[in-house]
Amino acid sequence: MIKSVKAEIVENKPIAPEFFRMTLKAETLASEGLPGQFVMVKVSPNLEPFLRRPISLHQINREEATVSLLYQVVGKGTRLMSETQKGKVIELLGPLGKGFTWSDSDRVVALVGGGCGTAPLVALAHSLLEDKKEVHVLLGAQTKEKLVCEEDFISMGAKVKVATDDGSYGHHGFVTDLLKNLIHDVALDMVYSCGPLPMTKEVVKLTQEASIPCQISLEERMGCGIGACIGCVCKVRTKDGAFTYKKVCKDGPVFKGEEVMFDD
Amino acid sequence: MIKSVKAEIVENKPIAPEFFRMTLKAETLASEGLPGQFVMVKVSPNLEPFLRRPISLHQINREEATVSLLYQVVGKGTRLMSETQKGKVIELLGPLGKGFTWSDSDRVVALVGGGCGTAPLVALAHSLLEDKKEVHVLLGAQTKEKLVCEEDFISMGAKVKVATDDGSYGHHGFVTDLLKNLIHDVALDMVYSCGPLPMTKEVVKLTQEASIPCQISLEERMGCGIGACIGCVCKVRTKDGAFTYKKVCKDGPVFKGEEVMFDD
Amino acid sequence: MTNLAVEVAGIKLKNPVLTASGTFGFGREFAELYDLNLLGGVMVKGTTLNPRLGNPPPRIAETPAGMLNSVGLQNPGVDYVIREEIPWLRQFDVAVIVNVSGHSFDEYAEIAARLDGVPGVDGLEINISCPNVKGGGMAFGTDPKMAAEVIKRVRSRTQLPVIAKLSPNVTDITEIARAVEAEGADAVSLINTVLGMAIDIKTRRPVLANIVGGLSGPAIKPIALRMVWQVAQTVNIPIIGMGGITTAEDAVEFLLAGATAVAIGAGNFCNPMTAPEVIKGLKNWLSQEKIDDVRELIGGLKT
Amino acid sequence: MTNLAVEVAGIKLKNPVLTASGTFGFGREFAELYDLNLLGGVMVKGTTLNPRLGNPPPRIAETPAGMLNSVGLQNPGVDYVIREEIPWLRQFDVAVIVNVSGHSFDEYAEIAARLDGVPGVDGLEINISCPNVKGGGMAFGTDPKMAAEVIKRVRSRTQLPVIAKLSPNVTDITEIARAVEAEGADAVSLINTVLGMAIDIKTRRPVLANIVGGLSGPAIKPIALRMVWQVAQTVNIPIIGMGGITTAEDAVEFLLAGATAVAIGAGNFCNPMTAPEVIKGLKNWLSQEKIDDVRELIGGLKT
Ligand SMILES: Cc1cc2nc3c(=O)[nH]c(=O)nc-3n(C[C@H](O)[C@H](O)[C@H](O)COP(=O)(O)OP(=O)(O)OC[C@H]3O[C@@H](n4cnc5c(N)ncnc54)[C@H](O)[C@@H]3O)c2cc1C
Ligand SMILES: Cc1cc2nc3c(=O)[nH]c(=O)nc-3n(C[C@H](O)[C@H](O)[C@H](O)COP(=O)(O)OP(=O)(O)OC[C@H]3O[C@@H](n4cnc5c(N)ncnc54)[C@H](O)[C@@H]3O)c2cc1C
Ligand SMILES: Cc1cc2nc3c(=O)[nH]c(=O)nc-3n(C[C@H](O)[C@H](O)[C@H](O)COP(=O)(O)O)c2cc1C
Ligand SMILES: Cc1cc2nc3c(=O)[nH]c(=O)nc-3n(C[C@H](O)[C@H](O)[C@H](O)COP(=O)(O)O)c2cc1C
Ligand code: FES
Ligand code: FES
Repeated sequence: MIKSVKAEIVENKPIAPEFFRMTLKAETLASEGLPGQFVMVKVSPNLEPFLRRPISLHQINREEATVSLLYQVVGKGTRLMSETQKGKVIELLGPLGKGFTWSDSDRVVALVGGGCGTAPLVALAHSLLEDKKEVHVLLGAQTKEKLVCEEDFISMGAKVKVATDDGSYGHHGFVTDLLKNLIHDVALDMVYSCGPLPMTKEVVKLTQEASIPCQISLEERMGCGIGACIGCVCKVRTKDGAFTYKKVCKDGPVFKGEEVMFDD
Repeated sequence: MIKSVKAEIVENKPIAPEFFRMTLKAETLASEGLPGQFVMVKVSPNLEPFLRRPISLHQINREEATVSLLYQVVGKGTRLMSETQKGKVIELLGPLGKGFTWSDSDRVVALVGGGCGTAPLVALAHSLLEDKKEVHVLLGAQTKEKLVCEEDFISMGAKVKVATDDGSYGHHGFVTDLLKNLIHDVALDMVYSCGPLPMTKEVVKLTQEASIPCQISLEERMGCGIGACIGCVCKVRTKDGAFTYKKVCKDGPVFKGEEVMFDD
Repeated sequence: MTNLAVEVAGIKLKNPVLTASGTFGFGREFAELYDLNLLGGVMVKGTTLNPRLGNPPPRIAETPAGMLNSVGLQNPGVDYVIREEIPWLRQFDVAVIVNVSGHSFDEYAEIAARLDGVPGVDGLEINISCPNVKGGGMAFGTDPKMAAEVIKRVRSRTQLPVIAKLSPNVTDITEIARAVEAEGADAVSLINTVLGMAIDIKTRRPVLANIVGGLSGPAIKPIALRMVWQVAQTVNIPIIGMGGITTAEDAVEFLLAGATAVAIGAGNFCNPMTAPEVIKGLKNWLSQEKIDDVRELIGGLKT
Repeated sequence: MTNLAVEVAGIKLKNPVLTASGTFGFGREFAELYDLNLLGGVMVKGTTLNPRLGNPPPRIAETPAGMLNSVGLQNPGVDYVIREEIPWLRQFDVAVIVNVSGHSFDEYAEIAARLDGVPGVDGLEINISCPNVKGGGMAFGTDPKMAAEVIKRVRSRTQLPVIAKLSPNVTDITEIARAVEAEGADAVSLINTVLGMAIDIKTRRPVLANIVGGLSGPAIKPIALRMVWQVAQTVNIPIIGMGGITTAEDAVEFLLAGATAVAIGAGNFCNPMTAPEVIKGLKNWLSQEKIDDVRELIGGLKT
């Protein structure tokens, strides 16, 4: 059930260069939110900027009735978020969209995260580990200092590997190199992916080659965030080989790897 | 010399319901600003609201290199000003316009202020008293609690009388009633006025009847505040009995009472 | 008791606040957020004869105090709307106005005919102003002769109230308004979006895949208000005003300018509770101003 | 060294940033704030044959991310401008473009003739788009025949570069652009303000005494960009782009859309240092992007 909520900021602080974590007191989001779902955040009390910003649920803490958002400051909306003080009340809409799914038969899974795409994987890993899956986490970052959440995954009990573009930490290269190796080494039942588009495409390619099902979380510019404006579509294959447009906000943001059609 | 200045807020606090006083560290404004001049205040770091707000210099403290603004919260611009924290740096343009003037021969003067029009009269009274004038101050307010600056005038050594619309303090009625009496009782060399338009018109009428020169400070909606857009005009009589438009921001905001033409 | 009810083109609205076409889907999503019975009316997504895919993404760009969209009329087609959406909307006590978009005179007429007599449809809003479809849409709304012809054809195929939705992308909107009035439009709604563009300087590409899109939101409110006022001076049929409304005060401005009702478009995005908040705010404002009938405001601008 | 210099209609600009007519007076006020030599050019206030009083106040209204003005061409007349303002502006090494406004074909032609050969005048911007004067102004710019006629008459009376300033309040701006190009306009500038309105609900009156006014500022940037892009696809003469520019990034968007130079209008009000900051920002952005000539950007949009 989507709700328009006002939530107090319990904490909002930098965790790496450009990256902030904001924790909010928000009962319905904490009790109803699922990994892979997101919220639309009103980043300013006035008309500028005009639209809300979609941000994934990063941590869902039912006991404390809080959720956290992990966001990268890339423009004025996220900058305004980063400047909002603890104690302030902000408006959110959520939980939105369809999150990641898993079944009892999935036993060994891999989570592939790039940049701020790592955010929703933390909530996902948490749930998967609660369900006693074997969770491999592959993280990509530009450079060591922009790597986020490694500790979170490790302390939960996930098996973490890291790649950095500049080689400052872990594997020197792409996170998808790690996935290639992992597919080779371990029999995976499912791969979950969230990150920049080139990474997502490569994950889809690798998993398809290996015939492993995969779920990808997509991003698109959003108007409403709830499925009303049809602003945020992605191309999805239809049976007849053609395509249709599905709403990232409502039919996604998580899609099956094989259904999405990427333009090149 | 007009300057674009960034000034730190030294203090910003409520002094009466709806009224705030903001003190700014601003060397050039403090050293060059004159009573009756104003500044254009950028009330928000982004585009909303778009225009700056004209606010009069309320106190000019050369020694401490500060100026104060006294403003009433009437809309979103002034609300944003009131929410800006001490320590923040805001952008201002000033000092702007032509202020109040006086000559050696003016010995006994009256200052008539209504509502937030009282603001610039504090700086004016200060200068006039330094110049050893006998200063009568007549203040009008809706109600006792919205009366501002009475103490400031008294402690400077001005003779203060008050009128409130609801009779909760001082004379029950208009501040212009007090002016009528003062004109009757004291030989005034000059009357200075700043307040709502109906008050200003009445001050002009009373002083003209008594042949006392008068200076009035006008308000108009402003674009640039410096004379470039010709957005802020008022009607001024020309010799041939017709009128021309003068700029409130540059030719004013202080005008001679007799030169301004009011539409009814 | 303050009266909020108004009537537009024979359609009774319990209050003058509707939701604008294309910003509210068919109401299902917002029904999760608040009771649709609160609304004066719902103007559903632009509906074409056959299903349409719309334009490629990105379809949304944010602009100062507004947004661009180039959705391009993605919709499931009129038959689906009649079968699946209208029956669902009927459960609410709210006026349902179907936004009709076409590529040809015949298409407009055919859609109107199919919707005629469908239970739960209270009126048709004829979208002759969509800037987001090539070779059609807006072209109908920028030429008075073509606009008149669309309304004439639609008029002859339906008993339903016909509301012509006007484009702001014209030299003289009153000319178009007069033309559609002459052909029997029962009301006009305005404005549709203003054609605009945004560029991503990093990629040196337009932000929208469609290059241009329709500007909406508070940025266009002054344009919309001016056009509502101009049209109100010109025609005798009622006006549904829209363009940048986000508050009750905005709605009052449109009513004073001459609108009988107003619609909330992009305002539904910046705050999904905008429509009910505008209705509540309007009620409060009226009672605070001691006005006991909202209709007193309509065209009440003193000039 | 990054090259910032461009040429528009034969006028050499040391950088592509000008100040827009009506927002900068004749430069005197801003000269107190910064060195006018920094600018590429100054487009002075709309100048008529005789002095004009303009419209009654209030003339300014704030709107979301923008403003309305209804100044209505208050100016001291062309002879005063030639005698008092141009000689003062000549002290700066900056292109001076005089904005010419008229009520009749003859008035436009006569002003152009008087300015012809005046030392210090580098070009004429023919304002056929002022929305704030009745029975004239915008009417010339919304009809291609009248627009062409104004340019033709002006062209025959001056050797100076002629820049036609186009109105956005038209169905098809490319039609007007083609018409003025055909009559010998050396460049076009666009956009002038968009006709708009604001209402004070407390008094139930329009905020502006003139009822309607011209909308400018960031709110109209998407409209301006779209029009610059459309016109750039249509004509072969250079474009001076304007409408809502407040940052170097905005300026780059206009250049990519096809403008050879840009002008800052209402942006001068929200921050009086906008023009020099845009110039500095542009320089920094170019060197950061390793572009050594600003002209590489012009029309560089990839579609
Ligand atoms: C379902 C979903 C979940 C997301 N979750 C997260 C998250 O958990 N953490 C996080 O840091 N970011 C997340 N994002 C991306 C985030 O929404 C954008 O970074 C943010 O909206 C940018 O706003 P801004 O005002 O700071 O930047 P802007 O100034 O608007 O733009 C800066 C850059 O961000 C890009 N951008 C703008 N809007 C979007 C958008 N809707 N989607 C993708 N890119 C955009 C633009 O292309 C531009 O290059 C998510 C996006 C979606 C669609
Ligand atoms: C030269 C000058 C000096 C001023 N000095 C002071 C001062 O010292 N203290 C103070 O409290 N106020 C002063 N004002 C008035 C002040 O500028 C306005 O109250 C302020 O701009 C309102 O901004 P806002 O966003 O809060 O209100 P808005 O939401 O913009 O408007 C709220 C109300 O204020 C009125 N208003 C808006 N702009 C102006 C304006 N430029 N002039 C007059 N009324 C306006 C509107 O009509 C409206 O009813 C001065 C005005 C001028 C022209
Ligand atoms: C995302 C989006 C989709 C729209 N789709 C339609 C449509 O299908 N048919 C139509 O007539 N108008 C459509 N419009 C225009 C709106 O109904 C409205 O006329 C316009 O947005 C101005 O109002 P606003 O500023 O409140 O949004 C759409 C607007 C938006 C923002
Ligand atoms: C207060 C004001 C006065 C203006 N006067 C003129 C004018 O005299 N002649 C003219 O051609 N344009 C005039 N304009 C239009 C601007 O030059 C410019 O085309 C328009 O404002 C769009 O740019 P902007 O959004 O950067 O302001 C005026 C604009 C403003 C805001
Ligand atoms: S953002 Fe509106 S449908 Fe997805
Ligand atoms: S505000 Fe621009 S001239 Fe006065």
